[in-house]
Formats: sequence, C-alpha cells, structure tokens
Amino acid sequence: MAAADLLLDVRDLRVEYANGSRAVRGVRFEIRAGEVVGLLGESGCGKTSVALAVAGLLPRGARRSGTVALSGYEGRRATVGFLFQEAGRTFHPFLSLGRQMREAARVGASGERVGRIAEEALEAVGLPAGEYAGAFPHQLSGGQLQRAQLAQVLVAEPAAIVADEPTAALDRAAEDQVLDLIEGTRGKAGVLLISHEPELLRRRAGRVMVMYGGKIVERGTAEQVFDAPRHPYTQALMACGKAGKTGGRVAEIPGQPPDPRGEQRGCSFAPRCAKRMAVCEEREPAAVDEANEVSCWAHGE
Amino acid sequence: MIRFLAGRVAQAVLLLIVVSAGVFALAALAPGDYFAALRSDPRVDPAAIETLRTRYGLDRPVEVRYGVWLAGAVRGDFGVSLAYNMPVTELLAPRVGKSLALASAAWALGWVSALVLALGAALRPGGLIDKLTSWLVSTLLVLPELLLASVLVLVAARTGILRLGGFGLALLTLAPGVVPVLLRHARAALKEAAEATFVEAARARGIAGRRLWVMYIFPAAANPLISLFGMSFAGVLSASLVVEAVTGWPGIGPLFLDSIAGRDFYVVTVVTLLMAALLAAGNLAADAMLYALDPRLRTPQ
Amino acid sequence: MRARAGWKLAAGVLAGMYAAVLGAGYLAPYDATEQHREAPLRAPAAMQFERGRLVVADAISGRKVAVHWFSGGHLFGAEAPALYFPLGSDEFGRDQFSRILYGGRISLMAALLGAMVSLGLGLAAGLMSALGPVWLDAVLMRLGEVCLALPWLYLLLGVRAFLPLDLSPEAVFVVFVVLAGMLGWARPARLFRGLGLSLKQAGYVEASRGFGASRWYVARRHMLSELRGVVGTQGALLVPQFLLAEVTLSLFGLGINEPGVSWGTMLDVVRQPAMLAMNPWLAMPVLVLVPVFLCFQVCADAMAR
Amino acid sequence: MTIMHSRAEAGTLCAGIVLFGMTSLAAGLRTPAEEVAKYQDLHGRAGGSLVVYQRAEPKTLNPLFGFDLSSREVIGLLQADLVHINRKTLEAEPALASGWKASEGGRVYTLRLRRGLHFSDGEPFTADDVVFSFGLYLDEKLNAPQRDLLVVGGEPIRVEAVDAGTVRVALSRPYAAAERLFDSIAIVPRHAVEKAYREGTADRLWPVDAKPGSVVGMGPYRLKAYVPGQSIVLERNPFYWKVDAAGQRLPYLDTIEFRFAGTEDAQLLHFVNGDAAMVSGLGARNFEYLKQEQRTRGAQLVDAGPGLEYNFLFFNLQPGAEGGDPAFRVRQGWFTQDAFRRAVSAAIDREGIVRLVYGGRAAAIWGPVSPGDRRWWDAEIPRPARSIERARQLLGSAGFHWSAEHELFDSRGNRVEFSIVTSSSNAERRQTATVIQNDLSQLGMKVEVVPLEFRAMLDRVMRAHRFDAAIFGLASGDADPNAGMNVWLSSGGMHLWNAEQTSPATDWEAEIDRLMEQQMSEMDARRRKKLFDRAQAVLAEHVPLICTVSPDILAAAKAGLENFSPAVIPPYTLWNAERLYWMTGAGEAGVSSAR
Repeated sequence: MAAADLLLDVRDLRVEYANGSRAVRGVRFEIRAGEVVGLLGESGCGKTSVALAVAGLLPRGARRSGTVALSGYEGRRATVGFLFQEAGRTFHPFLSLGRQMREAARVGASGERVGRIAEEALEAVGLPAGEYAGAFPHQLSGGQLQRAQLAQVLVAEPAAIVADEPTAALDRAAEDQVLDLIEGTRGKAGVLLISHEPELLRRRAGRVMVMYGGKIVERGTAEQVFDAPRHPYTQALMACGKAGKTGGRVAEIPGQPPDPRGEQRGCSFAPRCAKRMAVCEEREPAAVDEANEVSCWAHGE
Repeated sequence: MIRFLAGRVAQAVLLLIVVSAGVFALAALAPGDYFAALRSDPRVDPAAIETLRTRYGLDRPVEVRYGVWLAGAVRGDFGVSLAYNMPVTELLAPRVGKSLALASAAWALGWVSALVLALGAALRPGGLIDKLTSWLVSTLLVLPELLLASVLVLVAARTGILRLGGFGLALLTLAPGVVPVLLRHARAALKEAAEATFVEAARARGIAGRRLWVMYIFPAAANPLISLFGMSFAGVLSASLVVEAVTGWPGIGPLFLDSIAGRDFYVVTVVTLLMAALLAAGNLAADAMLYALDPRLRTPQ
Repeated sequence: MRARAGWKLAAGVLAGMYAAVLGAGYLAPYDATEQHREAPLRAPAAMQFERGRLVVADAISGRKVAVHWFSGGHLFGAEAPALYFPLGSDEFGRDQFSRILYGGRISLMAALLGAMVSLGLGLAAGLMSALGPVWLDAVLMRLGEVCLALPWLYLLLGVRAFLPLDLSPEAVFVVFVVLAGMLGWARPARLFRGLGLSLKQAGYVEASRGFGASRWYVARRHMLSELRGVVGTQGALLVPQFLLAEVTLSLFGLGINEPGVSWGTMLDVVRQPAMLAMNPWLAMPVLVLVPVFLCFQVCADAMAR
Repeated sequence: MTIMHSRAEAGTLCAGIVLFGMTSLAAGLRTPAEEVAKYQDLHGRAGGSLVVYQRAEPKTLNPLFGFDLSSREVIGLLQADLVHINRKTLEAEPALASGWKASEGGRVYTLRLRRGLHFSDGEPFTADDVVFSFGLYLDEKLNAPQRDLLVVGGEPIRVEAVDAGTVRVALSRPYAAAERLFDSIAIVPRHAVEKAYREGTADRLWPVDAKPGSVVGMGPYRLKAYVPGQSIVLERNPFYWKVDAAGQRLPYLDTIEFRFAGTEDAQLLHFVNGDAAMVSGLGARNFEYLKQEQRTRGAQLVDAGPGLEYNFLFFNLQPGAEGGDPAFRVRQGWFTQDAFRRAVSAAIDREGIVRLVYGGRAAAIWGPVSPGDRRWWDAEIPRPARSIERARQLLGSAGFHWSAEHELFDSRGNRVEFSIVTSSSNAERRQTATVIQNDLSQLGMKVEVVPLEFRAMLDRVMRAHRFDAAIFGLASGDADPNAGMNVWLSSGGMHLWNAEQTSPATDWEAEIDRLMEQQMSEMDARRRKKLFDRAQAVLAEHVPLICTVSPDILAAAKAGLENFSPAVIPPYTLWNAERLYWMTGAGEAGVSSAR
C-alpha cells in the first residue's frame, strides 16, 4: 500500500475510564484516503470508545495510550470529524440551525466567508439555507438532523470522519439517504463507520473490523467477513442475523459479554465460544495486525 | 404568548383563591382563637369572651367567614387585624417594604455570589475555586441555621459591630442560608451544561473558549436556573420571615409569627396570599423567560 | 479515589453512630430521664489517669473517684453515690452524654424518615408532572405552589390538637415528621419535574418506546443514574433540614415531649444565649450534629456521582 | 387610707390635697386653681430619655381594647385612672380622684375629683369625662373586656356626676374595696372620643398608627411618634397633674421610647448591649447571667421577690368531660379522690422546682396566694415538706397498690397513667412539668407531659375540657380576693378544675363559695382577711389546685436611673415612670452612654 494513501494510523490503542473500566485493550488499524472502514460490534464492546479516542473526544478522567496518527491529507485543516449517533443532541436546542452552522464555520474562517461556507454546507446535504437556516433543531426530522450534523462536520473539511452509529435512530429510507450523503460529500476523507448491524456494513463498508471485549477479533473485506466469517464470534453473529434479522443483537449467543473492568486471561470470547479449546482459556490468541486477520486459536486449523 | 400568559395569570388567580381558602380551613383547624388569651386573666369572665367572639364573627362557621372575607377582598378590603384593630393592608403596608428590601438584598447577594463562584468552579473543575466553593457549600449547609443566627446575634450584642435589629445583622443571618442552595444548583447546572452532548459536539467542531461559554453553555445552564430563579425569591422571603423575628428586623416576619401564634388570621391570610402571589409571579416570570429563551416552547414542531 | 475513601469513612461514621444510639442502653452510664437534682448544670467531669486507671471528679463532692468498666450492665460509670457526667449535666442533673445517645435514636430516625417521605412524594409528583399529560402537570405544579405558600404551622397545631394526649412522645413526633415530610414534597417535586423534562427531551424515553428492549434498558439505566444524582443532592439537603426541623417544631410545642429526648430538644438551648453563655457544654449536641450532617452530605455526594 | 409610705422609693405622694394656684407652670393656661398631687420628698432632675425594649409590639393604644401586656404598658403611660393601685404597696391611692368615701354599707362610693386638671391636649377635665368613660366601658354593644370587672353582683355599676368635681358610683350590692375596681379604667376625653363613639367606631379608635395629636389622655406621657414594627416614642405630657417636692411638674424624663425585641433573650441582649435602659420580666437564668456579665456591672439588678403569679397543677374534675369516655372516667375516679390529689401534692418537690427551674428565685407555695401578696397571704396554711413516703401512705389507704415493678394500680387493677398539658411557650412551666413528671414516676405513676401551644392549650383546657391534668399559672392584676372570684366560686368561669357549676359539686366548694361571697361584702378589713384565710385553708386541705411556686419578679436598669423600683404586678418597672430620672452625669441620653 502506498504510504501517501494512509490517512489515519492507529496503533496499540488502549482506553481506561476513571471507574476502572478498560474499554479498549490494544487495537490497531489504519484508514486510507477515500476508504470506508466498518467497525462492527454489540453495545459495550468498546467501539464507541475507539471512536471517541480517535476523534480526541474522550471524557475527562479517561486515559488513552497508544498512538493515533493523522497524516497525508492536504485539506484546509487536518481534523477528524465526528458524527454522533443522536444528531438531535449535538445541536443546541435554543439556537437556529443557520446560527449554529455559522458558529461552526467561524472556526478557521472569518468575515463574509463564514456565511457562505455555512450555506454551502447546508446546500451540500440537501437542506437549502433559505428554507432551513431559520429552523430550530426540534423542528427537524431525525434524518434532517443527521444531515445537518454532517453539514457541521463538512464545514471543517475533515481528513477523516468517524461516524458512530449515525443512523441507529433513523428509518431505512432516511438511513440510506444519510449514508449516501456521507459517501457523496466526503471527498477524499476516510470514514470509520461504526455499527452493530452487519447488513449495513456489508452494503456500505469496504473493509470491516469486528470488535469484541475491547479488541478487534477479525477483519477483512466486507465480503470476506460477512460471507466467510472465520472467528467463532463473527460466525455466531452472522448466524443470528440470518435467523431472525434482529440487526445483530447477540442475545441469542449464550452467555454474557465480558466485564470491561475484569482482568482478562485467555480469549475473552472463550466462555461463550462453541469451539472452545483448553488453550483458549489459558492464553490469548495473537492479536489482529498486519500479518494476522483473525484473533482465534481455532483459526488456521 | 399572550394566550400562554393569560392562561397562567388565570391559574395564578385560581391559586390565590385556593390558598386563601386553605388558610381559612387551616385556621379553623387550629384550636383556640385570638380571644383565647383572655382566658388566662382571672378577672375576665369566659362569658364576656364569648360575646367578644360573637362580635368579631368568630363564632360563625368558617365557610361563612370565608365568603364574607372573599366578597370584601374582591372590593379591596382584606379584613381587619383582630389584635391591632385596623385594616390588614394598612398594618402590612409599612412592613412589607422592609421585608422586601431584606429579602431582595439577600436574594441578589445569593445569586450574584452563587453565579460568580459557580462559574469560577465550572471554568476550572477541580481547581482552587471549585474546591473552595464545595467546602463553602458543605459547611454552610451543615451549620444549623439557628445556631448560626444565635451566634451572630450573640456576637452582634457583645461586640456592637452589628446592631441588633439592624439591616446588616439580618442580611448576614439570612444570606448564609440562601447562598449554598443557589450555589449548589448553579454549580450543578453549569457542570451539566458543560458536559452536554451539544457542547461536546461544538467542541468537536473546534468551537472553544469564550464563544463556547457564551453561546452554548450559559444558555443551556440558564434553563434549570431560571426555574429556580422563579421559586427562589419566595423561598428567600419566607426564610426571611423567621430571620426577621430572630434578629429583630421590623418587617412582616415578627408580625406574621405573632399573628400565627395570636390567631390573627386575616393578617395570616394576607401575608400568605402575598407569599403565594410572589411565588406565582416568580414562576410566571420564570416561565416567560423560558418561553423567550427556549424556541421549543414557542415554535411548532 | 480520595472521594471514594471519604465516602467509606463517612458511611462508617454514620453506621457507628447508629450502632451507638441503638446500643445506648449499654453505652450510656445513666438513663436519659434519670434526674440527679443534687448535681444540676455540672461541667464535664475533669479526668485524669492515675496508676493506669481513669479517675474523674465526682459531680457532687468533687472528690476523685475511679471509673468502673463493664459493670452493672453499663460500659462504664462511677460507683454510686458518686456521679460521673462525661459531658456534663443539664438543669435537672441529667447526664448529657447519655441523653445524646438516647436522643440520637429519635433524631437519626426522624431525619431519614422525613427526608425519605418528602423525597419519595416529590419524586412521584415530579415525574408524573414531567411525563404525564399537560393538565396533570399544571394541577400538580399549582398544588405545589399552594403547598409552598400555606402556613403549615396551623395545620400542625391543628393536628396536635386532635391527636390523643396520651400518645407516647415518640409516636407524636413520628407523626409530625411524616406530616412534615408530606408537606415538603413540593420543592423536590419541581426539581424532579425539571429532570424528567430534560430526560424526555433527551429522547431516551422516546427511544425506549420505538426500539428494542435493550434500548429501554439503556434508557432506564441512564435515567436512574441521573435520578440518583438529584436524589442524592436533595437528600443531602433534606436530611439536615429534617434534623433541625424538630428544633423549629419544638418552638411551637410540636417537638418531642418530655420525658422523650432528642438532639433537637437538647439544641433548644442555642435559643437561650444566657444559658449557653453560662453553661457552654449544653451546646455539646452541636458537636455531634455537625459531623453527622457532614457524613450525610459526603454520602449523598458520593451517591450523586 | 390614702396615706402610703414606702422606703423603696424616693417620693411619697402627699396626703390630702395641695392647692396649686400658680399659672406660671403651664404657660398660656388660665386655670385659677389646679389641684395637683405632690410628692413631698421627691427631688429629681428633669430631662433625658429612656429606651425600653418590649417583648412584643403594642397592638393598640385604645384603653378599652388593649389587653396584651405590651399595649397595656404603653397605655398605662398615656392614660390615668380615678383611683390607682400602687404597684409597690398594693394599696389603692388617689389619682384623678383625690379621695373617696364608701356609704350605705358599701353600696355607694362618692369620689371627689381633682379640680383644674387638663387632658394632654389642653382641654379641661371634668366629671362629665368620667361619666362618659364609664359609659364606654359599660356599653354592652362595645363589650370591652374590662366591662366584666364593672359588673358587680350581676349588675353593672351606675356612675353619675353629682357636680363638676364629684361623681357617685352605685353598686347593686355591698362590695368591699370597690375603689380598686377603678384602677386602670382610663378616663378618656369626651371631646375627643364622643364622635367616634356615636359613629360606632370607638373600637377602632387610637390604633398604634394614630396621629400623635389625636391620642389624648391624662397620663404622664403622650404619643410623639410611631414607626411600624420598630418603635413608639412618647413625650412628656406638659399638663400632667403631679409635681415633686420643689413644685417641678412631673414627669422628669422628656421622652420614653418603646422598641420591640420579640423575645426575652433579645431584650436581655439589648440591655447587655446598652441599647435598653431597663429590662423587666426576666427569667431567673437571664437574671443570673446579668449578675455574671462584666458589661452590666454596676447596673441595678433587682429581685423584687415573688410576684402575684401562682403556678399550679390541677386535675379535670368536670363531670362529663372528654365526652364521657370510659377510660377517662376511670382516671377521673382517681382525680376526684382527695387522697389522690394530696398524694400528688406530697410527692411534688417544690423546693426542687424552685432550685432547678428558677435558680432559687421563686417561692414554694401551697395555696394560690403568693407570699408576694403580703396583705392576703395566709401564714397559717400547712406547708408540709415533700414526702414520697406520705404520698405512698395516702395512696395505699385509698386502695391503690403497687406491682412488683413498682407500677401503681388502682383498686380495680387499672394502671395509673395520665397526661399533663402545659403551655409550650413557657419554658419554666415546661421544666416544672419535667420535675413533676419525674416525681410522680417515683410513685409508680406513668405520666406524659404534653406541651401545647398557648392558645391551643387554653382552648383545650378551658373551653373543650379535654384533658387529664394541666399545669397553669395565673396572675391577677390586683392583690385583692375579689379579683379572683371567677377562680374561687364554683359558678365562676375560671373555676378551672370544674367550671361554671350550677350548684357546688362538693361540700368544700360550697363552703368556699360561702366564704368568698361573705368576704366580698365585708367592709371590715380584718374580718375580711379572716374569711379569706378560711377559704384558703379549705382549698389547701382539698388541693383542687396543687400549687407549686410563685416566681420572683426580676428586673434590671442601668446605673444612674433613680427611683427604679420594680413592683410585683405589671407594669413591673414603669409603674412610677413619672418619677424616674437620671442622676447627674448618668445616662442622660439614655442610649449612648453604655459604650
């Protein structure tokens, strides 16, 4: 791969919260220009912590270690844009949309350009400023809000966009609209698309990473991961998905996800794993990295 | 807006009627009446006391008394103080000003110091001001108000720095009870606002510093504080009634407590109505302010 | 980390306090109502160690007597007819230390009870008001305003008049605390209403309606954690308030009656500056009250976090 | 009878009449002869002011309707009466009437008014004003609380003017010491009051915020200013009708300022602080504190001895009380037994109450007449020391018995338990209850003390009669048996233990009724005393009132305030306000001197 393509290089990322919860336990991945990388996992697996850490938005008291390097992009400002799950909560309830767009545009711009940038951004996501600049957040639908949030992100011309379940609260039509917009407006920015829905990632992501217990357990192209899952967790996930179309809830996998505060010995999925072996409970399998696409003892046999 | 206000004013009038009826009912419940005190004078025959009660209509059923009073109140005649033998309004007028002066001073002092300290604490969480205010709140909340008042009164008497019955002493006794409650809420509101998702989002978009505080955090913190603002004046006033009695400030406080003990119930009724009216006015003002501040209340979905 | 240690310490102190007042029968050298009319208003006994034994001044004669331990069904005490008042005696020659222990039974229970009643009612009313229909909100909030405005002293005086006279002091007091708690719902209700509204706006509740159970679970957890904060804060404000309420109640003859004893009635002395100035040790309950308030506050703060 | 003497105060009101034919005193007046009262040995200094802190704010300046202590204290300085009871000697002495005579066996009193006197607005004072004033007090429609005092033997007294300087008062029956009835009946100016009276607004007359000039009286002071909630300032009445030995017109002090403190403790602090020139009605603890306090060293601290207030415990003997509740009837069964009440009386540690509650500043009593009432106190009444032993014997002989746990039961096996109500606002009475509760528990009785708010208690005890026992204190405004008739007579409304009986419930109550009726008509003072002594003895024998203590009257004033001489009935300290004066160099300005 060409070094110039590399936008975001994340190595040995670890996040520990003030309450002792170790949400991320050593994750490495990279995102290249123009690429959509999916991050799949059930709630509590640490995928949001990865997103926050990458965007530099971890709450006070959280400790991050490892490196997040952003490089090789020649935009106006090299930043990571963040799309929150609940778009409604990212807007100040008392201020009009146009006002908030201008506030965002004011960062890095001044004078007349502020208004223009704000308007263009709104136009770009299909919310004409003439109609929507005066609207208040509560007057917009969920899809419109998410598009408006995208406009807020686009104003800064980010190098990469982290989208944390951006469509979880939307219906299918709005979901497609928003995801199409992200695709259409991002330019060369890389996208880290986080979701708990395998179907969504299959349609939208080029490469996919599967996360469990604070670690990435499998990665590969979307076809690879979804059509021929190698890790037992991914396999179980796919099985549930086919059975009931429940959107990737894994309640059907017997057992409980690991306690993020606990010490971990052996493979974290071992207690729930159908292919569990003696070694699984003794030692951790090799991590997912450049050489290794699956973190499992059973893999490769 | 007009309809909203008109509705609330109607509610307030209804509130006052209910409160006045409540006072009459409670007065009927409390045993003994104004003339009961005469019973401890061996030279006054109980029969004479009964005649006095009849003369002042105390022997009539409470609902009749209430009807008569309400009819008078509509015409601006709020009854006569049994003890002072003069119209209640005339009796209260010179004292109300003094109470309002004391309560307003303590209230203003409370709000200003609460807001300043809370801001200091919120700007630098965990910093010196934060720690100091947290200690101040704890200490003031923990000190029994009565003890504080007694100590202050005793100090005033012994040193002569503060005059008994003077404004300074009354204010110093009242304010310590007012400040910590407001400070606590102001701190909490600012903290909560500073941690809101849209503030986090604004920060993620690169908005920082004074703009973030002025545009995003203050208006958001104002929301809960405005509700408190509306309630707080009536609260301070009712606390000041007791403080006035302890420190000898010649407001309505000593008169009110005297009237309760003396069953001078027209005085009690009018003072109570005054408090209720202030409370309603405060809440109404708060609602109006919220209405102006929060577009969700005034614009359609 | 420091805060957590503080919380444990505070909880420990409170637990110790509750244990001490429950064990008053053993820990206190005298009964709370036992009068020693020959030794009123004695200052705390001077004590010293002599040959490894604790020796104190007899409250009557002033002569030195040895303190006995683990005898006569009490932890310690002086051998009759000598009297040992570790924290002095009141105007009837009753032992302050014993009275503080016995008095805590009522005070500690009443404060918690009162705070719980008004918090519970406030929570119910506040959330109903926030999440229920608009008319209910208006009714509850105006009702709250009525409650805040009415002179409840009248009601309390009235209720006292209707209660039978031969009710035990403790029973009367509990009635009043519960009543005071019931009257105190309006203020917390407003705060809980505000909280309810913000939660509603936050969309948790909305989300929980439209989506799967796990969402509902998340919403509930989120709501509970925010509620816990406000409940904790309110509790920290209300418990001291109710501890002191009995002083105010006793001002109007609604406090706990003789022969009952509570910290509030003991603290009545702060209203008599002359008495306090001449016999400063009578303010001793304050030395107990302040740390109790602090501990309650630390605990509530910890809950709020 | 009109001669009085007291060593405690400088200045004795001169006997008889002093004609004072000078016009020079009150410029502009052309009164030929002003019949002033003269204190032959009073030599004071005019000028200065006095600041007094009252516990509560006066409610009204209307003498007909002001009956709270604060109002009466102020009204007492604004108004004067025909005959005045000297608060120190407790004897009646001439006031606006320079003398009086009883005739027709005590049915008719003729009073001679001082001539040439003027009201505080300069208008002359005549018999017409006297008749008018009594007309007000006796008007059934106005129904002033004091009206009752002027109804003797069921009929109101009749007052008529014989001439401009004489009034005659007729009573429906012989009444001993009827002149005492005129005490505190203010003689108000007809010219200033009549209009309001005719318009039916006499009860609204002279509220506290009345215009200074509109309040007119014959007292030593007149209204100068009123600040709501803060103060009432009185200035000397230039027309006052008393003079000192040098002919100097009284009062001495230019102004008296009343301020309001709210509580006794605040009063005390104001005195310690130097704001207040005097303080009265002190509790024993506060008095002790003043003695210790460095800053009040040199002040005049006076223990005037026991006042007329008597405190007592009594049981509810009213038939049918508590709605005939069977449990109450069982308790009343004990209460009605003489032995039970005597046992309770024997068990009460009166000396303990005096010592613990009143710091020694009270007198133990066994009957309702306090030793402070020197004239009527009966030294012969038995005063047995406290004896739990005797109490047990009394109970034992009445069929009561004790369980193994020393709990008391009656002969039918009912546990003896009852409640005592008392006023919560009176700390001393509450503490007394605590002592009694402990005393009675030593007899095996289970007693709950229930302090009730003052008016609630009065209502419960005196109107509803729903109580077992109560601790009360009564203080008559006058040291005369007639003032307590409502208490003593079985038909009286204040016959606390069993009020308003149609016929006496017991033989001994019948006997008390007879003795009290007799003494009321007895014009011979010695025979009257004997009759009242007998009544006291009967009461002490059957103890319907288990009397405990009479508290001392305690007061203090700054050094340099001359003639400060607290009395045992209210107003304790201002009763001789016209004679108070500051010594040279002492608190001239009254307030600022202390610091």
